[in-house]
Amino acid sequence: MTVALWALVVLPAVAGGPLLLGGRRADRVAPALALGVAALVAALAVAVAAARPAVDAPMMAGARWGLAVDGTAALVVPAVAVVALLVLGYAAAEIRSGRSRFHGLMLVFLAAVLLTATATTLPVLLLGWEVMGAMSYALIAHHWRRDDAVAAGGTAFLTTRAGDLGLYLAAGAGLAGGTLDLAGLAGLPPGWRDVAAAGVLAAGFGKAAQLPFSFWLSRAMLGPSPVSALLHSAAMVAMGGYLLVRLHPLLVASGWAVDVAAWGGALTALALGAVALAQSDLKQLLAASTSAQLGYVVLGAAVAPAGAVAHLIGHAATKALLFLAAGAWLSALGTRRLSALRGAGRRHPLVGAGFAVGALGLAGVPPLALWATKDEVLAGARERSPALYLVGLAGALLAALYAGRALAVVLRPVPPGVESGYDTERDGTRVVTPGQRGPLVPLAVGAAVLGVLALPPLSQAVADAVGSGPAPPTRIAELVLSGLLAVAGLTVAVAAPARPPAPGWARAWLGLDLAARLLVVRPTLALARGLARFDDRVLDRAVRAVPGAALGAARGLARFDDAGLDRAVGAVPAVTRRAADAVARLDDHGVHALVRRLARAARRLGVLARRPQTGLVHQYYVQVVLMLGAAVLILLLAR
Amino acid sequence: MVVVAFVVLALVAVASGVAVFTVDSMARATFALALSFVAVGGELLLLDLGYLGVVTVLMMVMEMAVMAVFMVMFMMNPAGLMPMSMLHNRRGALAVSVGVFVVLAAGSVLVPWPTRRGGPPADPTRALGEAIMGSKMLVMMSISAVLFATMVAALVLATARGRYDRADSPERP
Amino acid sequence: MLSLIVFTPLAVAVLLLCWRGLPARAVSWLWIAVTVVEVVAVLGVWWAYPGEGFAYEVDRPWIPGAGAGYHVGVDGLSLPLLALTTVVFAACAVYSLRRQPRPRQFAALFLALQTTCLGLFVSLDLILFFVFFDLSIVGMYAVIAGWGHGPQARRSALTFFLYTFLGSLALLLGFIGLYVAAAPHTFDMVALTRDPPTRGVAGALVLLAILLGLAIKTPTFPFHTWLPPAHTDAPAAGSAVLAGILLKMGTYGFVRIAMPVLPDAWRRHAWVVVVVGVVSVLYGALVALAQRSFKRMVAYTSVNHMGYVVLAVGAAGLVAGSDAQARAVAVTGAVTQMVSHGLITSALFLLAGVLYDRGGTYRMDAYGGLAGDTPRFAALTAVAAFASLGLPGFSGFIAEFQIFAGSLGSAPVAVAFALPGILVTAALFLWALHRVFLGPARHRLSATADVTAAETAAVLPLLALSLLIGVFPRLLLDVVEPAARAVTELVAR
Amino acid sequence: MTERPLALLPELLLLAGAVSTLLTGAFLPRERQWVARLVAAGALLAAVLATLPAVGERTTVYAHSYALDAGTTAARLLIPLAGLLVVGIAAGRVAGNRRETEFYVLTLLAVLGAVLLAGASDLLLLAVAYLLSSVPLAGLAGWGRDRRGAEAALKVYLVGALAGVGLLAGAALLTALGGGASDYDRLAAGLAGAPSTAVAVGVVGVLAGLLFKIGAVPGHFWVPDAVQGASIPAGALLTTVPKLGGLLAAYRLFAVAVPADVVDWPLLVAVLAAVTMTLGNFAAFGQADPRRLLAYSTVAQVGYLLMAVAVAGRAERALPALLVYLAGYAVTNLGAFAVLAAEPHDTLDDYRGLARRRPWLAATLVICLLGLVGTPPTAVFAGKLTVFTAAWDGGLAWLVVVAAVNTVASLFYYLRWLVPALSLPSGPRPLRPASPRGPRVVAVATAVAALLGAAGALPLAGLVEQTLQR
Amino acid sequence: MTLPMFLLLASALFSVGLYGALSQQAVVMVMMGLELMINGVVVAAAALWWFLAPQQPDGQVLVLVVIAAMTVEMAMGFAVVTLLFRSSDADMTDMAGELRG
Repeated sequence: MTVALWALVVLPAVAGGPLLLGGRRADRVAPALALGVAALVAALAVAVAAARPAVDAPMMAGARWGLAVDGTAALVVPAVAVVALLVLGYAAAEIRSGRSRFHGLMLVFLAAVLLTATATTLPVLLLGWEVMGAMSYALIAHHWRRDDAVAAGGTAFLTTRAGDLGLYLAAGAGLAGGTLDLAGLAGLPPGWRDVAAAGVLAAGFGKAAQLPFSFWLSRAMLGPSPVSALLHSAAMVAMGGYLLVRLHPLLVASGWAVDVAAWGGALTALALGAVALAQSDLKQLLAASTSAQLGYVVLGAAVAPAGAVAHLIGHAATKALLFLAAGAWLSALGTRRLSALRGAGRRHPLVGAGFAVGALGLAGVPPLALWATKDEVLAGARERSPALYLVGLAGALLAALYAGRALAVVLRPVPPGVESGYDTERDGTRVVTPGQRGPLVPLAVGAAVLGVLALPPLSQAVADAVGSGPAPPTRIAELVLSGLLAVAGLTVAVAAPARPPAPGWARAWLGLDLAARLLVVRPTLALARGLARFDDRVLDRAVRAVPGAALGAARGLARFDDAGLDRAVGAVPAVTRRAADAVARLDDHGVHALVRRLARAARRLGVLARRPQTGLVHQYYVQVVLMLGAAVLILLLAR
Repeated sequence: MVVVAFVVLALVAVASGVAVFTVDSMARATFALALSFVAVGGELLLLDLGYLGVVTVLMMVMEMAVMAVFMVMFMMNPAGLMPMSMLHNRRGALAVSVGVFVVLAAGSVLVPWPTRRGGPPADPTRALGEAIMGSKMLVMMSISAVLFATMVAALVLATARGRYDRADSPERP
Repeated sequence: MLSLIVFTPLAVAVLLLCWRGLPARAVSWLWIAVTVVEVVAVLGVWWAYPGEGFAYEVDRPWIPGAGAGYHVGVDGLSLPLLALTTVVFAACAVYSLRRQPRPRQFAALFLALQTTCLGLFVSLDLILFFVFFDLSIVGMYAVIAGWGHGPQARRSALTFFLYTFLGSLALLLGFIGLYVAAAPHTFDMVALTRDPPTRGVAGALVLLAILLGLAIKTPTFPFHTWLPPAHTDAPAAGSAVLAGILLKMGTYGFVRIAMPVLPDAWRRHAWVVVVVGVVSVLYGALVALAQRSFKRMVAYTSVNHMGYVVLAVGAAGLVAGSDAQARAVAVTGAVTQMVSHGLITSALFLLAGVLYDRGGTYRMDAYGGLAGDTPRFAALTAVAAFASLGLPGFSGFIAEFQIFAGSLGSAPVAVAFALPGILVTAALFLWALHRVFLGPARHRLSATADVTAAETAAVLPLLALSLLIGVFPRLLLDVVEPAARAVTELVAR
Repeated sequence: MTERPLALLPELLLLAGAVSTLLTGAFLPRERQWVARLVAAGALLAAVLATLPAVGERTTVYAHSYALDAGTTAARLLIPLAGLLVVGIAAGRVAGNRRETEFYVLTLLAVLGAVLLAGASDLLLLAVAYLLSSVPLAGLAGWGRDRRGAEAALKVYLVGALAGVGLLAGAALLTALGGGASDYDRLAAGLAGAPSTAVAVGVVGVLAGLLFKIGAVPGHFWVPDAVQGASIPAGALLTTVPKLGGLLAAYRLFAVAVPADVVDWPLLVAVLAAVTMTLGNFAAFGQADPRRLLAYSTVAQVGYLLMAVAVAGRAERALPALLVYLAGYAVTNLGAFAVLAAEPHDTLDDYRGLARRRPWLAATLVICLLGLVGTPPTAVFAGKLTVFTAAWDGGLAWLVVVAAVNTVASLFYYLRWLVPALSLPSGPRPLRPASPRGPRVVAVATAVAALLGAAGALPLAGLVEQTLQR
Repeated sequence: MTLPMFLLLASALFSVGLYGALSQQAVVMVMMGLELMINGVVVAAAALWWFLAPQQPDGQVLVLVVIAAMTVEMAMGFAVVTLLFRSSDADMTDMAGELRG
């Protein structure tokens, strides 16, 4: 079994690496290979989930290369693996350009996710964690000829890495505190424990696109749909929440971290829900809702780990489904704009049906998955504080509203002349291939039934697996309430013909992107340029000033053994003056090569030092006598 | 009596020394220098260094003769009899040399010279001879080497034509 | 054995110089052969290395008048750098299969340079160390002045020479100070390490001199101004060696001489080192971010990466209130970083050479969308760039992780300040990749512009090694960790 | 008093060599004076060989007026060898000249004078040796008998005469103050209680003469002019042989005769060293004529050498350091002059493309100039290292710092010569100017010696060690 | 008749000679200056021997050496002057200022 665990991580990596570098030659075989590996990985995932092996090998002082499948992982790993398999199946049908690169990246990414999910020590976790970020960069920038896509990838990588710095901090704290094991972090001495908790929070929020990091997810939507479906719904962002779930003990141990996580999640659910409601672009809407739903996961990680895991899995299925549906339309109709997607559901019924299931689930309509899972999280929230609960409920209502809105758009009859709005992104093929349709079905099923994870009797099993004590008893009343809320919101959204008010701040993702630009990027670049200028001018000049000083000294020297006493008298002021304006001249001249400076200064020194050598013997005589006199003076004074 | 002699000779020596650089003809300067040397020789005699005194006088007189001839041969103004003054940096030189004199004089007066050890030998000249033949033998041998070297070097520098030259043979670098 | 490894290249160099008629191809192949043999030999040494303490020691009197001896040996600190040296020089040899002007002299010079580098890393005598230190400067000067491109290669070379020569003399002063302070007088590192000679102010002054010399060579802020011009005008192989090996001489000096021989001065002034390190990290990263020339950018990232090393060794000196293991990890990270930076930056400079060779300029805005025409070149550069920005899976990550994790305990604030460095590094490399390789094609290179087999053969092994270390760090750490622990204990005494 | 004529066998051989060379030359036709050259070389070689049995002696002869110890032994080995190299350099330049024989004779005498200078442990002998080594210098300087040669001779002579007066006056004063004894051993005893003011004047007087010999400030004025004006072989001799003798003499004087507690001569010498090296280095900047450049570089080198004298008797390694440096300096400096003699040019730029024309010569130049900088592993590096160490050990750390800074500065002007020599010829490839073989051989030989210096310093240092231990 | 008296005389001669050496242009005159200085040295040496250590003969020998030195200097001086005069037809130090800097 340990072999299976190693294979789980290594297999996709070694399969992906060659594909990645394979170039055009590998394009043909890439999809098939990728699918095969993904299938194998899925099987392995199920197997290890059952057997829960743990392996480790020496890595570095104070940290071992440890992998293990604990209860949480046993739930998440298979889910991720399966979703990945389905998404790859879809991608095989959709992706046309740079196939080997794409599939290679996907496989390496898969390996990284599984590594992250099974890591037991911080270095290993960080390893998978950062590779995920890099892969997301490469995948978002899949269409590398497009500057905006590349820039978007960069934003995603840098933003998430900014959060990752937290993990480095945590690692430092762990080592200073004596352990790098994830399990041991909760037991760190207080000071280091808080540092670790803060770092973990930062990392989790960054990856999970929680406030204030959410904006990168919006720009990430420039990537291909399968990427959005896997990275930005099921796998990568989910890992942010997953990390917090795994480190629930640490959060609890440090006290304050729990509140930060809970409120951060709840507020994200609320704010990004509003953002989603305001979007006019389907993928953007879905992205915002991803942040919002992950908000529940993070909230759950703080207050109800079991619920969080359940919600995470349910959301993975649901959101993958929705993204794939949106992707299908994008490739068929060439647009993502809601206004242009009117009736898309009727034009492609199966896709429409799948989308409907997903949207209803997103809205939290019973008995679909997210209804129950979200409710378990909310139950945990209510136990912590009513305010938290209310905020969560409001978020749920918003979810119902935007889900309903999307649903209403795609399901209503095809209006005439809608074609005019097609092909805004690319030239649509007008057909959805079977390969694209196929994966939707199992995902839809998953989105429909996974709610059982949050309902008795399974909920208790999940709770045991996650090891967060007994699951809070779910009250029927709340289930009904949230269900009614969802239905109400849905009906309102569907009934309301006009698009809801969309304030600018919401449409622009709370202006987070702009804020980051103004507050971080610009100043950094300005500072960099300033420093570069400083480096070219000031430092060199400082170096160049040295000859200037030496010049002064040498003038003094030359004066000293210069012929004639009268001159020697007037030397001192002259020396200082000349040295001064020498340095001044050095400054005036602006940027020059250091060596030319040195050379010139040296030559001046040379001239000065050569002045005594007048070639006239009698002047030599005078100097000799004077210097010998000076020598006697030295001897007399030195006694 | 002796003191008087000393003072007289000293005055002569210094005065003629000054004269060397004040008289307006090189020939006279030469003779002034010779006079100064003679005076010094006299001073040595006062310290009953008979031998050394005589040697000094003879040497110097001879040299002065050579120098006189020499100037007749080479100087700008043959016989060096016409008035001339070839000075430079006079003020500087004066300042320096006066300074040096003050320092030396002050030193020679103020320095607490050690006390005399033992008395003079009965016959200083004899002592000198023994020293030359004895402890200072190496010095004398070296002096002979010096004289040899001087001959060679002076010949190399002074004689226009080497052993091999007929008048027409060209210089070779 | 070591002496053989060290002086074989020199012997071949002399042979090459004397052998007028040798055709260019033969020269290149001979050169490659020698370097490869060196790699194999060092691998053999590595394989036979007991794992603790000094091995292959040779100690002969050399200049009794000066109390200097010919004392060489390897331990866990020098062995990795020794291997690195051979690998990088082999890569340069392969890379130089592309025609160089005056190939015979070029090869000879590089072989001689290799001898100086190898010798420096094995020498256990201060004077021997200094000799090789100084000769490496002379050799590199000749490389830049003789084969540099660009109008002011001469000038840059002179700057480099004068500046680093100044550093080496400061170093010499420090060594003499040690010698005089030691009783009995000796230049032997091992003896000096056994009982550190100086204490108090004298120790501080000696340390100052040594630090100055090493800091100029490393280089750290603010002594780095010689680096960018030297790199910009040096030939690709020269830059690779300069950045890959010569810079390590400075940092190696920290762990080999400054820390073990002057422990208490080091402890007392470690905070200065830490501050210098942090400033170098941030400063190097930010200035690199603002560069327009690819090669200058890489040069400044060297300042940044060396900054991490300095930070780590400094933090290892802050003994109070931090546990030994963490400090050992920091030192391990420092050594790992030396190796990693040597591999990755050499690769980057060789690739920069390819860029210049094809496009005739280092200005990044002159290119764009190259990935279309030269996919292999783009792929190699991308891998190198990600390795350099510390992506896990490559050696850089192992190094930086250990440095940060190890240093945080003793210098939390400093590390907190230094951490953004890796973010800036990431930003500047992504930006550079974007400007040069991605986006719409702005610069059309000839169809044959992609990397040649030779160039690939030169660059790929370096990156492969980096990957290997990144995935299986034990290969390296097994050797480094004991030595690092030893150094930590020496400092802490 | 110990009369051991054979104790001075090397010196006697030199003198006899001078005489017999002169006589041989007198009977030779102009074109066959190489025989005289052989005689001279033979005499020098004989002197070296005659020294070997005496290695390790520690005694004084002729009533303490001449010391036989490590210093003298080294002088007896080094100086004749240097003379031999000079003869080699001269071979190509002066062959067939009508005064060729005289050149060798004067060389021999200069060598003899330098050796006596180094060995003298008696103020009188010091004065005579001073004369003996000054007179041939003037002769050699003016040997070419051209306008510049005459000026060179004039300057050597006049400055030397003034310094000589100082030396004589100082000798008189010290002898009297030392209780009338002029040999160092009794002098040291006598000076212990003497009035230090007078002693100071005396010391400075004697020092004036020695400073002229070694060409250190303030006695350095003749060096550049003489080296530029005299013929190249003469220049090589002027900058090497007397320095060797003079520095050893100064070392002996201070180490044995003058107690440091009467007058603080270490400080004085240190200051002189600092001034000398600084002046030499700075003045060497921007010299266009390689001869002047070398001349100033020798001044700077003497500055470094004086560091060892400054710590005479206070750092136990001072003497070995001085000897190692002297050996390295002599070899390296003569090597540079040999290159000059092999391909004489009036400006540095004329050496452009030397690497193409004569690679071996260029290599020699590189080795010798870098050696003068003090780049390892050359002989001068070994010397510098030991001298710096000794100086620091003797408590003159500040001086070591000054010297280090100076070294960096010196690099600059040496490179000014190297860069054109190594760079490609700008114009059409110039034809190789004819170049005599002698200097080239010497050049390469010295280059090898200078390069292996660090290792080659080993036997010499070892020798010093054992002689000191006896 | 005391030592200081002799030393004063010596100083006077020495200084006068120095003045000459410094101020004269003609090489021969400069030589005369040097002669005069040596002259002073002779006086000083003799007096120092007589008044401080008459038992040691070294002082006397020194005087002898000084005289010999004086002679040698003279001879060399004449030779140099001859050479100078022959080669560049000059007898002034200032005329030989070609080598400088």
